[in-house]
Amino acid sequence: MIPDLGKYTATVLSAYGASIALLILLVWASLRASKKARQALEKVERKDG
Amino acid sequence: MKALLLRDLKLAFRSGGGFGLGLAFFLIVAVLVPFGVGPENDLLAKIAAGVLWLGALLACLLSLDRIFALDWEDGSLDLLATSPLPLEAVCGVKALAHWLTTGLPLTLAAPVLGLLLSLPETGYVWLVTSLALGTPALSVIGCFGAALTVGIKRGGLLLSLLVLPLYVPTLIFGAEVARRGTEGLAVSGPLALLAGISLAVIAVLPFVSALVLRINLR
Amino acid sequence: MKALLLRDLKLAFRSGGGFGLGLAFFLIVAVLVPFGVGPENDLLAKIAAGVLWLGALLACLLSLDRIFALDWEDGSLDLLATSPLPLEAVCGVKALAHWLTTGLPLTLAAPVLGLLLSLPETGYVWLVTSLALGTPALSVIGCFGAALTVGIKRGGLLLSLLVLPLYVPTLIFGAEVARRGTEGLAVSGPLALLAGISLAVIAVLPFVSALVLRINLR
Amino acid sequence: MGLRVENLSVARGGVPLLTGVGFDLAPGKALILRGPNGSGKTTLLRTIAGLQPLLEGRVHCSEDAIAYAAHSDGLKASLTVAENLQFWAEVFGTSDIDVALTRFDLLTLADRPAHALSAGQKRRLGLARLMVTGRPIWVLDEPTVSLDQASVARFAENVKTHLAGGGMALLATHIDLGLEAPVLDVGVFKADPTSSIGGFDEEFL
Amino acid sequence: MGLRVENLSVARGGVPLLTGVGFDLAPGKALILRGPNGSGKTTLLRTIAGLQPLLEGRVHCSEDAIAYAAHSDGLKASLTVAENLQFWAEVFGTSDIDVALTRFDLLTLADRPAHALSAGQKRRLGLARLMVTGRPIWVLDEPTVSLDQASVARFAENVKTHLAGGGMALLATHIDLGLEAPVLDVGVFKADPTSSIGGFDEEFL
Amino acid sequence: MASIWEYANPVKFMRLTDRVLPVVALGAAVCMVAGLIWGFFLTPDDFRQGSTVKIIYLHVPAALIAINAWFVMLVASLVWFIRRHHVSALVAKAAAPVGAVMTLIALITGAIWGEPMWGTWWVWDPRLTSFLILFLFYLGYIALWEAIESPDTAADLTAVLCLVGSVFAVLSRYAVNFWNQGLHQGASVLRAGAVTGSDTEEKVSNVFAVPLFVCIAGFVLLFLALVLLRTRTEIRKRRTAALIARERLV
Ligand code: HEM
Ligand SMILES: Nc1ncnc2c1ncn2[C@@H]1O[C@H](COP(=O)(O)OP(=O)(O)OP(=O)(O)O)[C@@H](O)[C@H]1O
Ligand SMILES: Nc1ncnc2c1ncn2[C@@H]1O[C@H](COP(=O)(O)OP(=O)(O)OP(=O)(O)O)[C@@H](O)[C@H]1O
Ligand SMILES: [Mg+2]
Ligand SMILES: [Mg+2]
Repeated sequence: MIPDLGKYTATVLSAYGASIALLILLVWASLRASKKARQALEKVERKDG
Repeated sequence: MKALLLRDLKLAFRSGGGFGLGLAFFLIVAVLVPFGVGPENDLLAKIAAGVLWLGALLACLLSLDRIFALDWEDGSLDLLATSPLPLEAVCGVKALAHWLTTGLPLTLAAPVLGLLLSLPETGYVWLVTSLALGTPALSVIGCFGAALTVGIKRGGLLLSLLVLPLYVPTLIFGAEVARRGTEGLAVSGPLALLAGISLAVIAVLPFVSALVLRINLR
Repeated sequence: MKALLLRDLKLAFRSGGGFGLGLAFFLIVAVLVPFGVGPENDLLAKIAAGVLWLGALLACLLSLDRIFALDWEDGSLDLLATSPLPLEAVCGVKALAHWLTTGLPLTLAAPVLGLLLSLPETGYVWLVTSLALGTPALSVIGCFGAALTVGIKRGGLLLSLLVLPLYVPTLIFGAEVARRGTEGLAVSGPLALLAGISLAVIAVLPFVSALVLRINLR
Repeated sequence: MGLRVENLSVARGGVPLLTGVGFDLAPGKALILRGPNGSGKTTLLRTIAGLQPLLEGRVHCSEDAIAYAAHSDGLKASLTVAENLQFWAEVFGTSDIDVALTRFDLLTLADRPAHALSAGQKRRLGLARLMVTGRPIWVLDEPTVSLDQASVARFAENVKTHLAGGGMALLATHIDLGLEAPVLDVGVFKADPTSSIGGFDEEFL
Repeated sequence: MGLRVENLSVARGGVPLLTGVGFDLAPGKALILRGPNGSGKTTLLRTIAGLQPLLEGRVHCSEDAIAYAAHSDGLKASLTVAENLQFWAEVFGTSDIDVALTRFDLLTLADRPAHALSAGQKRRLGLARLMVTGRPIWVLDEPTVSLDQASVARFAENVKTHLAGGGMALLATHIDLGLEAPVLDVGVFKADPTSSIGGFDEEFL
Repeated sequence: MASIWEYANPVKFMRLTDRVLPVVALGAAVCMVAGLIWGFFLTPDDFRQGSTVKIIYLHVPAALIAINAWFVMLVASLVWFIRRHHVSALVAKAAAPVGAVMTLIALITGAIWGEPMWGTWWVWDPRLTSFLILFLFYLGYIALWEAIESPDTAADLTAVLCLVGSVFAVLSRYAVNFWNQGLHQGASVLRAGAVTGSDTEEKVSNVFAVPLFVCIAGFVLLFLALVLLRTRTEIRKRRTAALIARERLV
């Protein structure tokens, strides 16, 4: 299913792999931080009434 | 002792200090070298191993004064000295914390910087091995230097001056391992000496540091 | 202002700080380089100019955190800020004091260390010229970095991280002058650029530093 | 001209601490600030000295009239007592340090480096700095910390002399200074948490 | 066992300050040291705590019995109040910091980083550390600096509780602590400059 | 029409982005997936570079964002300086890590690409070098934000650093150019000729260009989405801190 990349298979795949991994890491970290911040805020707001 | 180690690690992470920044300094030295000596890859390849060792050494050196100075300034060191922890353990733990926050990350980052300086492929494994063996010695020796200069306001540069000559043997053997490894020569000789230095230093110096610290505290 | 300059110089001399030790660090870096990269004279001659520039830069860098941190810690900076001295003058004077205690001695010592690294004869005059022109920029830029990180406990390494990218243009042109001079090529281009950077930076940055300091003090 | 504070609000770390602080300090007068730990005395004094921004209100006083002395004394450990004072004298454009040395009983210590002083001696030196500033308004944060009784009395004497010469003094303290001066309890200005002068982070509320 | 000091001579910077200091501190008792600035109280306390060598005489007390609190509190600015205390508790092998927090009224500040405390709050934290050391002899150098009256009273309460539990306290101070305890004036032990216990440089005299 | 500055108010900003963010995020996801799949699976190999040409779909957009994220920070810092809108300071803070990661991606893909093309992972080519310096600027900027406690002070200081840093970044660019003339491709994708196809010499053929533009759109949208998300996070953190502070007073 992966197209034939010729002798550069490793090169191209590692480039895609590394970049996509970094992008996913960034998105995941952003989402997690967002969730944490939202929960912390909700907790404080609930206490505040 | 565990408490002290954890606290030191926590402080290193939290105060935007130790950890990331030692690494950053290492990175920056590696980046600046080509600006100094010029961009030719051949020349860079030749000096890469040595320069990386030097960079690691300097990065270590820069973070040495955190080992005791902060605790001295805010009075914690006096309090630690009157606590049930033996000062030898304090020195050992402090050196360990220093290694964990500088030596270890430097060792792990070295291959990436090797890339930047076009280190030949044969060199990577020896560069990392020599750093892994050598940086603990750098931390322990540095801890001794820090103990010597504790109490001297802004002793940072004096500390460098005292410690650098002590670093020479480690540097010589460490860089030799990396250099010979890069050129494909036999490395067992300097490697054994490097390991020997590290072991000896780890076994002995914490006690000396504790002694020095005790003198400094009174 | 004169009082501040004299005090800073006095402190640098007396507390075993700035002056001698910046120099010593420079010396030690120059001495360690052959241990790192190996002792071949040809190789050393090629990298000598660049390495000396790098060493000077690092020696400068290491002493940057003294510029404001000490005054901040003991409360003098607050008192200076409420004194009749304008903060711009304080920043300028501090940068000047830093240059007098590091940049100037480094420039004067460079030829001696050139000897150690077998710098070719043609290189000396250009090395000294480029350092004389470049180190003031290093001090002024460093002073800006120090103002940014004042108040951050043990901000030394953060300071390095912030300042080093700012040092890149100065380093490139300075080392280029020294390198080209060594090889007997024309140097007027980079020399003019180096002087330009120094002048621009000296004219503008003290004001920015004062602004930053004011932000930090409140 | 004196010092007039009107409707001042101060904050620390984004938290409003005091609101509506107002007082007048005429030449020759002193005012003592009191209040429990953490009530905001230090913050108020720093704001008046211009070391931090205020939230609201105004501080009227002529420029360069205030000499501020904080918890820390700004001494250089490696300079001698006389050199430390001399430096500040030059910065403030005055020149005579002998009066200050005499008044704070530092003559015998004049050639001692500051790191070899005891806690109280350091404090005396820090206070002596005020006299060489030549400024009329002294803003002092717990000036008598670490001082023994004789030194406290001497300090009170010096403040009185300063006042007699038309100076002013604003002092925060927990202990008795032996000064006859009106006392202002900062507790009454405690900021109302629900008030809208939310300081820095108001927009986020 | 208590603390017994016999014929002690102490020096600072090579200069003998006090000679012939002697006193006994039995369990449950406190002793207050007084003396003008620079008379050597800090030096004496540091010597007793084992932080500097003595010239002459002896200090009898069981090992690891002394908890020392100096002018500076040994706080880490970036750790919270609770983390600071917890660290010392672990170092001294005790574990419960809640009592200390409660007694020094720090519960509401427990999660605040130490750099965001006021001077008095920092001091309270420094004193709370004593309680987690679990040690019987408290050696305190000007413990109530920067504390307001309520906090001084609370501190005195805590010292009394400590004494009631068989503890001891040796305090140097210039101000009234509200403690009923004998006072020792260190002035009477002032070293005679011509005496021969010249300490460090004796040989050169 | 209401002034755009209205949205500098955190509450209004939250309300607006509540609606905008999902749309942007969806667009980003669609474009990224479409562009990368198109580029990876459906484009032919280049006759000179072989299949490595596929790396362009990551490398070029990442490089573009890396530079433009710094511009965003610069503008946001200026707005904060001049108009003191907190949201713009937070936008600058939020954009930095995204820019840093994009720089890293450009560096990594470039290095991987360089190995077969130039026979080495890294050369001190001016463009590469200035990217490395840009990365250092990002690191310093982020570290400074992290190191300062008071958010107001941090915003001011990082804004100054961003301004001064920009000047020095441009200066470095020239210095580096002076120091070493390079191997790297000139910018041809964005040259008008490339788009219109009139510049036959250097144009990137349309087979590559169209998916590349989809990828660029995807990266831009992703950048926007991440910055909005992170700004919202920062605003919430600030609100939490403000509420806790208020509570402490009671
Ligand atoms: C590690 C190193 C590299 C870095 C930091 C880097 C950085 C950049 C940057 C900043 C751009 C600018 C985009 C623009 O201006 O439009 C770019 C474009 C580009 N790079 Fe790289 N690059 C690197 C390595 C490589 C390598 C090894 C190749 C392949 C041979 C390559 C091929 C390209 C191409 C084809 C473009 C598009 C140029 C255009 O047509 O606009 N890069 N790169
Ligand atoms: N960075 C900060 N963030 C939040 N609150 C802070 C910060 N710094 C200080 N505070 C709080 O602000 C309050 C005022 O502190 P301030 O130093 O002005 O008090 P003070 O009246 O001088 O007290 P003291 O008598 O103990 O010196 C204290 O409650 C303190 O905990
Ligand atoms: N390095 C030194 N060399 C010489 N004398 C010193 C040195 N350090 C301190 N002294 C002197 O030793 C004396 C005792 O100091 P110490 O700190 O013990 O006094 P103290 O009783 O604690 O005073 P205070 O009440 O002011 O804290 C002081 O007169 C001081 O000036
Ligand atoms: Mg206070
Ligand atoms: Mg004392």
